[in-house]
Amino acid sequence: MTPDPMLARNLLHQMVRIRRFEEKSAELYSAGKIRGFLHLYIGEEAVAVGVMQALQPQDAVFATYREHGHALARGLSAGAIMAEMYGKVEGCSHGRGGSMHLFDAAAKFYGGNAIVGGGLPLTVGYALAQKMQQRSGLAACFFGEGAIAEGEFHESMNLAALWNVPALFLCENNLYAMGTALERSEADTNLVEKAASYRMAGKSVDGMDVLAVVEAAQQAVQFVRAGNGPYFLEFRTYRFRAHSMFDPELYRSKAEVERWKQRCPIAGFSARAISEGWLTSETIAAIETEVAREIAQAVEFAEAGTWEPVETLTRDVYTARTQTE
Amino acid sequence: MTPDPMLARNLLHQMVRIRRFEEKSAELYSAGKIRGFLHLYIGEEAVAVGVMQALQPQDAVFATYREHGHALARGLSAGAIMAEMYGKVEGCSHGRGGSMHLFDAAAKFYGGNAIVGGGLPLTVGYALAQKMQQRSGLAACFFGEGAIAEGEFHESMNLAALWNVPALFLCENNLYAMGTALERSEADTNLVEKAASYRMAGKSVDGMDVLAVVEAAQQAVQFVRAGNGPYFLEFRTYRFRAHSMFDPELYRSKAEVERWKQRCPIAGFSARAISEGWLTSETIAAIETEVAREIAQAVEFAEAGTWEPVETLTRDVYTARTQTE
Amino acid sequence: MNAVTAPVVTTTYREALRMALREALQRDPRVFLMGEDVGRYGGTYAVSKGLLEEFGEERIRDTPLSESAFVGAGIGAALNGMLPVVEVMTCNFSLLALDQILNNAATLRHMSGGQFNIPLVIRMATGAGRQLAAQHSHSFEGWYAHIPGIRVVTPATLEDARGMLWTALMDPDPVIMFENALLYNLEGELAADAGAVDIDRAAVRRAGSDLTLVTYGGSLPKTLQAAERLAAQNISAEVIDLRTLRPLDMTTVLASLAKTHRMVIIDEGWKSGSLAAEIMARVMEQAFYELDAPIERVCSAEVPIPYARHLEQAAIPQVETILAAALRTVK
Amino acid sequence: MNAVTAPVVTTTYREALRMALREALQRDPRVFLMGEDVGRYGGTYAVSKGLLEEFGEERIRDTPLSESAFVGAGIGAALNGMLPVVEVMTCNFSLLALDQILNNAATLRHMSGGQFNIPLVIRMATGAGRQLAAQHSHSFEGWYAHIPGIRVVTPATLEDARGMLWTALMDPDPVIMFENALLYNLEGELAADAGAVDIDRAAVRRAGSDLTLVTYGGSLPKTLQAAERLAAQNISAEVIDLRTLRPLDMTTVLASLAKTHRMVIIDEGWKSGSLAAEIMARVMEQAFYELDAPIERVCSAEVPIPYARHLEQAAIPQVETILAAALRTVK
Ligand SMILES: Cc1ncc(C[n+]2csc(CCOP(=O)(O)OP(=O)(O)O)c2C)c(N)n1
Ligand SMILES: Cc1ncc(C[n+]2csc(CCOP(=O)(O)OP(=O)(O)O)c2C)c(N)n1
Ligand SMILES: [Mg+2]
Ligand SMILES: [Mg+2]
Repeated sequence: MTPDPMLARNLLHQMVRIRRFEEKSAELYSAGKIRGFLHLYIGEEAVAVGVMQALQPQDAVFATYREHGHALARGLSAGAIMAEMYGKVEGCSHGRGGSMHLFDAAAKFYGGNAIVGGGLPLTVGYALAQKMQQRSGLAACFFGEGAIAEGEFHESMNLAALWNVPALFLCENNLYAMGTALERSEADTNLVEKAASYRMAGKSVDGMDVLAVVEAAQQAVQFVRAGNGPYFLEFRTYRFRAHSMFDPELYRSKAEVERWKQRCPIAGFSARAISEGWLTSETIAAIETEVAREIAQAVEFAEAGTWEPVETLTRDVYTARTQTE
Repeated sequence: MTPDPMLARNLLHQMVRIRRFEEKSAELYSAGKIRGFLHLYIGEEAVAVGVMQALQPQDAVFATYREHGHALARGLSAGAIMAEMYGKVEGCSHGRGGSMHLFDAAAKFYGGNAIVGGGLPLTVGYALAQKMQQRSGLAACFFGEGAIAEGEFHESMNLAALWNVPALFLCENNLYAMGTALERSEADTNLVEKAASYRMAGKSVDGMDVLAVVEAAQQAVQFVRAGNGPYFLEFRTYRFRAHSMFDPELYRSKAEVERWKQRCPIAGFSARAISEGWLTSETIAAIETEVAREIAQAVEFAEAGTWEPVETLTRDVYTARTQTE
Repeated sequence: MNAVTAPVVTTTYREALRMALREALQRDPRVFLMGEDVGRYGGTYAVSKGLLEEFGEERIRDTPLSESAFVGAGIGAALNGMLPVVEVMTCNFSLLALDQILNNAATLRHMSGGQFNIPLVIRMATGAGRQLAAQHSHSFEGWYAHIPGIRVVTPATLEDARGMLWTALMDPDPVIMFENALLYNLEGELAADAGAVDIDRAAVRRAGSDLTLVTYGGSLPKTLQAAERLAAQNISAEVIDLRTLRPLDMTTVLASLAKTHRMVIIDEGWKSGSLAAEIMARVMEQAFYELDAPIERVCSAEVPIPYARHLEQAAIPQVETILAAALRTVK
Repeated sequence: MNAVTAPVVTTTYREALRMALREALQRDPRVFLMGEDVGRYGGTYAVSKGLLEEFGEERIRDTPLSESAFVGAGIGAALNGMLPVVEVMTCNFSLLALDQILNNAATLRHMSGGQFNIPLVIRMATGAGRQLAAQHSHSFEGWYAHIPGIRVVTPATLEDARGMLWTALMDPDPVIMFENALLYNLEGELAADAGAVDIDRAAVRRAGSDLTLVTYGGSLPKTLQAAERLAAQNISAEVIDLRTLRPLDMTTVLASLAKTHRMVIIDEGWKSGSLAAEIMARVMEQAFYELDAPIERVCSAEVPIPYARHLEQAAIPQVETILAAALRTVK
């Protein structure tokens, strides 16, 4: 596909936003401002950005613990996400969730699930409810290729296909689940075939090419919106960083990482955008400036945020009426 | 295949043994001698009998709650099974298990699992241990088609294929899981395809034809023994009776049941054996007499059995040394 | 007496549950029932028999055998405006869905900083007594009561079988309803106009002054029988039906203890780590000096439930064992 | 003193666990380790780092993400002559395997009338304190201790990290070992010849006479600190490390209580239905008249663990809260 300049700018902007936000997060993690587990999405930006491009506000999004990119691309403010990772009340989960549990009801962003595969059944049920209520939005669920070995993946695929619900299954195949390579975890590494074994339509896409992602996502969304049932997309991608901040990366070679870095979705798209005349290098520089400002503001916002008083510790376990215990 | 008279006699004998044993069990259930859940295998006898024909003593067998047929065909004594269903100490599980939990260490009969799908991971682990210890036997697991929707089925298939363990997956597709028809529970009802999605070899077999079962099972066993990894067999079969003794059978028509009864594996094989000259009607009558005697003795054995004293209630929760709590 | 007596109907616990389901389905289009064999089969315990014909297969939804996914789907549907009633055939199979229940249903509200509600009801059968052996006889209601973020209710009477479901559905948070399978055939009278009941308070099912018997669910009938036998010995036992195991209504329990100063707790869970232990702990914390004798508990033996009838019966609370504990307590 | 001191090495809890694994693997060819990322990745908590290189991928077996199947496979392998050590990364994910653990590992022996043993060890990390939030911070060891048919152990010291594994492997029944993740970096000295330890008895980690502090696992260091602070106030606290949560060694607990007559229990599980409640119940049953004051418990608040550090810390036992409870008890 050929993007118009506006789209091209937007796609690059979102990808850069994610990249810089995460680079900053890594820095703040080292500085001890962010704690817990931090899973970076660097290298995979094209997937979240391309898919979100195809989604509408009435759609719902379910994601994993590696979800900064999805949250940002979905439109959550960088400040609310950063404040969340600081553990501040102003965070998008009020400081209760942290990096792995970003939520935003207004954006229909349903987390932030740190149990591998755990968001899949939720997605099926959400989509079922859409269908039962004859609403038009679909439910989109991101998950890693590691989730495919989990029984829950299969149960969910079957239910979704059997009930023909408006769900979009978005598998981010970055080749590794922590240190376990796909071919060491799946007897058959053809993931679209798995979907096919539930008679679910599906496609494998180059996840390093944001335009390919947009195109595939738009087709899939159209398919689902037309009432044809769920759709499965595999995105072939790669994480450039460690699994989390604790990972010594014993399981893959530096050479492999370098090879994939050559396919950086941001560098690649920037170069192409310039050579095709979609964007100028001035525009790209402007994006960087804009993003730098946004992220600086996000950090400021998080720094200025407040701590919840310890007295409300057991808040939001139950809704107010049953808060009595 | 053409069976020699000995084999023909043996196959028929085993099938009749199961049929009569279960008819008697149903009677004893109504009389209140047997309690709990009782799941009859009537109509499906060809599967257990045909498969057991292909197995050897060094192989292990895992089964479900519908396992009288498997236990009998594997060589457990009718008396020990009947006594188990009476709840007597002389039962094959010492009265602790009942109909759904028949076990026999000597016969390598590992139950008797009443959690749908629950025996599948055990089978994979057992087979893995065979491989690691370089032993020749395989692990065979019977389960219903209902188990295929469970995540555990998929996790187990993947592990078995990935690790290339000597396991035989024996799916008894009797079209219903309680009242749920296969096409109402699987988005894709082609079960061999499921195995294929793990690159596991598989085949679908007429489970009402004991010779077809023997043949397919022998080929599958040979395949596994040769170190080619696991094998999946689907047996198309039907239960003539209700799911359990409580089932009003609202979900299927009498006509459908009648159609399948026309394909009764015992009547069918008997007729063919006579017409092909493998067996005479005298032999068949002799089998019935023999079986009637065995079952009468089994009931006598169960009736004469003893009750475990209540004092040993907490026995066998832990092995003796930790029995202290 | 002169009071106008409301008309009553003779019914069963099973039918009372079905009435509650039917009413909820009629009353609110957001309600739907989903689970294994709730439709065509008519429900394993025939609770939902006839509902498929009345409400259709969208709302009486048979599921494949996939506990984790359909419970999770219930959570997802509850997140999205529906009021699902998910039936897990028996609590024994609910372990397959426990990740969804604990890590999602019970935590999503909290993890999101209170942004989401999950008005989900999960129904499951529980309990031993029908010779179904080790994998079909667990009593997990007390164990589930350990989990913050969910409510656990245990209807033990026709009124509660009839009335708890609607209240549970109106609860903005997930509620797990444990139905002791031995109660399904319980027969009795129920007001023709019986409806929703509160689920916040325990109930005094029998007033008494010498000791307090605390129980819930399937053990209530046995406990009431034991109280009857104690009365014959001139011992007046108060019987409390907890009704809700989480949160516990300690106010009612302690009010009774303040009268009787002696207590026996009857609970079908395994003894170690039982709900009974929790009540003992709370009494120790909140009313230690009220106790004239140590509290006794009658629980299940530390054994997977055996098949043989005499062993099964010996493994779970019985009128005789309740009686014996009560007598030790008042001695 | 004149006794010959055995040579000691400085090591960590993590290394002690690794030594134990290595020794078991060397000692018995039936032993193998299996779980997510135990091999190439080196173990999530680096416990098994280097073992793949030493023992090969047959015996240090990376598994796909499929908790139910690989735990179940461990049970099957244990049924068939092996001595598997299955690592479930953290107890939070073990819910996905709970059906296998409870309905198979804990019951097969009983259901079969004692025909089978399952000499399986399942290791899992447990506990909060690292800001991992609600789905990664559960403490389920006390909850698991409810299940008959399994043994639950909680090494809290270098000796136990080094010594419990072999004993657990020699146990003919399934043993679940909970390793509090905060302990992995614990440093200290360990006898160079340290080896297997018994797992039947609780240990008195500090002798005292005024009150008894009962704890286990990750709360032991905090409890010892609290005891130290109490000593500064001339209050002599005895500290008991339960070590095994099922079966409970009540003998050691009650012997201490007979001296002190006062007790505080520190347990990182959620308070309602906690292991602490069980101990309180047993004391009430077995030694009620020994108590000079009600037992106090310091547990986790009834909340999925929050991410923010100050809230997380407020949710779990702390030296200060232990101290306060102890002071209330001796007052
Ligand atoms: C049920 C469960 N098991 C294990 C883990 C630990 N864990 C966290 S992320 C991860 C790898 C997941 O890989 P993948 O699904 O490919 O996603 P990626 O991290 O590559 O984006 C594992 C094993 C978990 N969070 N949940
Ligand atoms: C995990 C689990 N869920 C539900 C049940 C209840 N149940 C027992 S048998 C059965 C149907 C199983 O059907 P299938 O696997 O086809 O075996 P069949 O009974 O037809 O032989 C169900 C739902 C169970 N035992 N275990
Ligand atoms: Mg991955
Ligand atoms: Mg079936």
